[in-house]
Amino acid sequence: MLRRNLVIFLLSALALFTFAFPQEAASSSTLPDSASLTPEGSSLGSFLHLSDIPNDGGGGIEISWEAGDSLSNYFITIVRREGDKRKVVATDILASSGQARDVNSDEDRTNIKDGTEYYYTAVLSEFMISQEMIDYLTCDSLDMKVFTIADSSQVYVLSDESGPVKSKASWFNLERLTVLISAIIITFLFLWYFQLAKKGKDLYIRKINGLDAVEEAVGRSTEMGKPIMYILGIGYVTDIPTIAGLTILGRVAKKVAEYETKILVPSYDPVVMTTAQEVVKEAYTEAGRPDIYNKNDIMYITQDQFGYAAGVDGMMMREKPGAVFLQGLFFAESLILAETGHSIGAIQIAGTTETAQLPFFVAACDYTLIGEEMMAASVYLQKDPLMLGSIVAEDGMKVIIVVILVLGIVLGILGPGFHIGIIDKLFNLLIEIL
Amino acid sequence: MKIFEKLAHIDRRFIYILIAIVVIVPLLLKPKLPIIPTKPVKDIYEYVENLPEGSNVLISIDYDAASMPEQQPFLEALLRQCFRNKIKPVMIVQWQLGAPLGTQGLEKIARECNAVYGVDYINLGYRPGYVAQMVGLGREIRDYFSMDYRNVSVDSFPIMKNIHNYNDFALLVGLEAGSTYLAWVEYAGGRFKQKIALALNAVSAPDAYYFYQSKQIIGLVGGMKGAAEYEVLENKADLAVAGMASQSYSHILIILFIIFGNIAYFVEKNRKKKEGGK
Amino acid sequence: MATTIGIWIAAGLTLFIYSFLYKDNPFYKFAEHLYVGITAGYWLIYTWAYTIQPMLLDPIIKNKEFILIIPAFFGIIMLTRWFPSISWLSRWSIAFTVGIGAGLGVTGSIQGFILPQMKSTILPLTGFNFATFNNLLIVFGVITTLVYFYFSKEHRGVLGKGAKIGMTFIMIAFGASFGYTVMARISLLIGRIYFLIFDWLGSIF
Amino acid sequence: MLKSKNIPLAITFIVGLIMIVSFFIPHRPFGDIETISLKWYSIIAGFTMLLGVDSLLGLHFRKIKRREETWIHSIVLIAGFVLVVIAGVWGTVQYGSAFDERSFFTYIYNYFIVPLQATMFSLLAFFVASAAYRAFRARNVDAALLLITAVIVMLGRVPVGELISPYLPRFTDWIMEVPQMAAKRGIGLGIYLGALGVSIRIILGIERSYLS
Repeated sequence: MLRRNLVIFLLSALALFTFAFPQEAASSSTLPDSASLTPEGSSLGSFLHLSDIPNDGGGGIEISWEAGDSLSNYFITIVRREGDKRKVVATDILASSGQARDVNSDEDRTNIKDGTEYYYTAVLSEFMISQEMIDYLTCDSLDMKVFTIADSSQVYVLSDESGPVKSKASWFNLERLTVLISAIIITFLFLWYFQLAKKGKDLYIRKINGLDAVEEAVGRSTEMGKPIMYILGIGYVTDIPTIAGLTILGRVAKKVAEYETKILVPSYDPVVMTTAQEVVKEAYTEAGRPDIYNKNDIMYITQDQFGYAAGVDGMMMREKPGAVFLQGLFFAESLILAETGHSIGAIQIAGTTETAQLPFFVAACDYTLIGEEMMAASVYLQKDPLMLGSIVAEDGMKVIIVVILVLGIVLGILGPGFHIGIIDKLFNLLIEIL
Repeated sequence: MKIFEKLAHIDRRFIYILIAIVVIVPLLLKPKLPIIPTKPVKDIYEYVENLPEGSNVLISIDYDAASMPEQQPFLEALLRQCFRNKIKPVMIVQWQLGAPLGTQGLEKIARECNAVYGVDYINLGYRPGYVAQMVGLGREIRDYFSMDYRNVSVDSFPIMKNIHNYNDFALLVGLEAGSTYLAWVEYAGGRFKQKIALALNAVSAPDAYYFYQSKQIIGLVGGMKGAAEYEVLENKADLAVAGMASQSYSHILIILFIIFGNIAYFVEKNRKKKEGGK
Repeated sequence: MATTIGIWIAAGLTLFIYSFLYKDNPFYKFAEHLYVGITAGYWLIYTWAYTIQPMLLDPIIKNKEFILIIPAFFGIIMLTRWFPSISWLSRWSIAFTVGIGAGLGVTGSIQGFILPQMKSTILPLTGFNFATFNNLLIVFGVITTLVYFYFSKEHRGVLGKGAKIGMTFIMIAFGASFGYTVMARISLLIGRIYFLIFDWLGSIF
Repeated sequence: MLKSKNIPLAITFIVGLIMIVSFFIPHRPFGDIETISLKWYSIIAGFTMLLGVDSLLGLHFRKIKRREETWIHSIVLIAGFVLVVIAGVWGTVQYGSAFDERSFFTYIYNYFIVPLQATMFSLLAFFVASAAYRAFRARNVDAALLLITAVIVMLGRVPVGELISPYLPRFTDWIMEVPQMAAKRGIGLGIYLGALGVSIRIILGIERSYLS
């Protein structure tokens, strides 16, 4: 079994490493510091750096610039030119933020049309740009070649026009390549194990140690001549933990039939009750004791969370079961049930996927099936190929994850740890790929 | 060994009364617990304290009734501080279910500090939009908030005259019960360099701690304990400070229950073992 | 005036619910059923105000987005469950929603959780300091927890020890979640009792 | 033919596949399929809400008709439902939105739903207290470890913790940031792998329980 997982792992590791990403070298012209920036002084040059936003649905231009720290609290207003039409696309952006995006928003879908050429100019100002200045920037008489424009309050410095730039939509989002590869590997793993399970090849699932606690609990309870109580929680038939709870009920009922004692199943939902009655009846016939199956032992209490807890509590105090099973979907009411079960001295075996309730079950019950363990227990009992295949496939994925993490440790120690150049690069590559 | 036997089976209701007493008494007596403000909370307090008069603070309500005891006290303490320093809170809401709570807190403290609506503070209420709205606030707040929470145009209020985008807000304070703060930090902080302070429920506060270490947020208030620290800084002890006493004593009571219950359990087990078990 | 009545109603309902602590009684049942009824009505209005109207009716009426007929169609045939003879039609819309959910489930769990969590568990281990110790412990914890949930092989030998250590990590995580849940619920209790004492009784005396 | 299960299974397969494919293609029609499908999902969920409300009201009407033991409370439930719906409609008519501050609908939210919800949640504080005394036992090493960590975290998060020792809160922070983080991640990976498995089985039509 482990050998096959290793083969699968090598295949996936190979696929992951062949896709190294070329680093985009961003050339940039640094801005002269403010001292030399006098009205007649040197111009900003083609200050803005333009590119189409990659991996997007089009209609997006990335505008970035390098602002020297002396200019970090200046403001930048960006003017776009399309043919002879000019438009102010962004005002008063902090120079230190280093980038802005001119994109289509939900309201205005035609701001940027793919494939058309745009030219951008930056207007640098010490204070917020005035409204007249904004109007002036877009009027036709303005000649954009001039370096500085002054208005009543301050001097604005214009950069050269940079461009042209076109926006385009990309057909494949490169950033999500790793997700694609992982999805392919995982789906392949699932299908592989489904076929095996369907062909009847018995895939091995270890015995969940909670299950032999079931044997012991039912045995001890019958010695004391006490009934067994099985509580399915407040889930519905469509909830996965309730389905798993019903499977485990089948096993417990079969054991109870063999020991010829009584099993009580108080239910929260009528549909779950009828299903439970079917499961118990079938288990009793399987154990060869259909005669002692009593339909009324599986009864409906109420469909209200704490009302159900109070009802089951009362029954526990009256019937004093020797063993209590809490298997299914539980919320805050689980505490009342587990507490009363403990106070009457019953052996309690709990199981749920609700991570919020698990700590309380672990503290209050003798044995707890934690999340996935409950699923595995129901699969161990019922050997349904559908579930068997998926549990083993998930195990396969866990092997892949663990191996990649171990690889991370090795690279982590050698790369950053001992500063071995190439391993360091490999280490960062691994992080970037994920 | 009889008493362990009897005590192990005392009635559940007696314990309910005990926990109720341990919560009620400190609320009434308001004992002076030494609440020492920690650095992440002090950073927010000092930042707001040194803001120039008339600067605006954007407060986002991202919690609902279930986390009211942990968030409302901090909201009220922060608003008191703002009004005292003539700082103008602007309230917006990302979680609709929190809108009534935000409004309640704002109106209560505004009345207390007799602040004038539309001049000293304003409540813009809830608008859908989430991330798109956060980015939109970088350009013009009126794209998303053209009306206040009573559908009155914002331009009819003097406070909104020079408020356009993040540049006009000295600080963004997010009161968070869920993970909306991740979007605030990524968009408002990352893209528009907006200074951010966060108040989170006790459960999720540890997850946001590394934002504070990496300086992406200026400070972090965690649960009712953080709120109590802020009330101590604002030296107006209220729900959170009183609550912290009850919280401390309830925790101690539950811890004693666990310890005592286990002592009885182990004594019982040894007794059974000594008798060789029936 | 309305707020004082409101405070009395809220205080009454709070005491009705807490009466369950004494024993299950008609007062508790009254408050509980009222709660179920009111929240059902609240979410119906909420769904209308924030889903049906803004996403379906307004777009169709105002800006003629007739493509929304498709979800409306699937929504309406969902209601065929009321008529047993044609209730099989509702399976189509269940299939449609489950299809969307499953599609999002596949990409969402990989991109939203599995890859980022793996990425943040690959940590630099530089020098013998506290940070490296922590990083190593985190990666070791994640690995042993996964080993605990490994079902394809018997937990014996190295795998057995790994699972045992994994169990320790799980127990620490459960202990922390136990502590936080207790803290959050006690905060809520304090909030309720603060309301009863100061807002309610406070308004009388 | 129309009644057979193949059509729903085909719908699930096609819709699931489109969702997955459009995740990788940002270009025009595919790029915003995800946002559109989320909107459609909530529209259909809105209609499903009617089914839920109907089954709830139907259950309680039957209880009243058959004079079952708690039939009076069923009347209270239905009355509460009708009251809120009328308030919602009236609020929408009067203020343009039921959720407006001044509407009776918001009044019901503030003075009925908030107290009821907060009180229901706070009940757990009582149950935990009594379970702590009567049921939480360190019966094995694991349970002991759990209880000890719980005690440390509970002390570390309240001012009393700092009184005991200034290192306690820092130790609690360490527990939260290292061991607890690692285990939460491991458990989370397990759960999401399971969810991934369910999603794949549903799309491929292997898992059919939702159609029963």
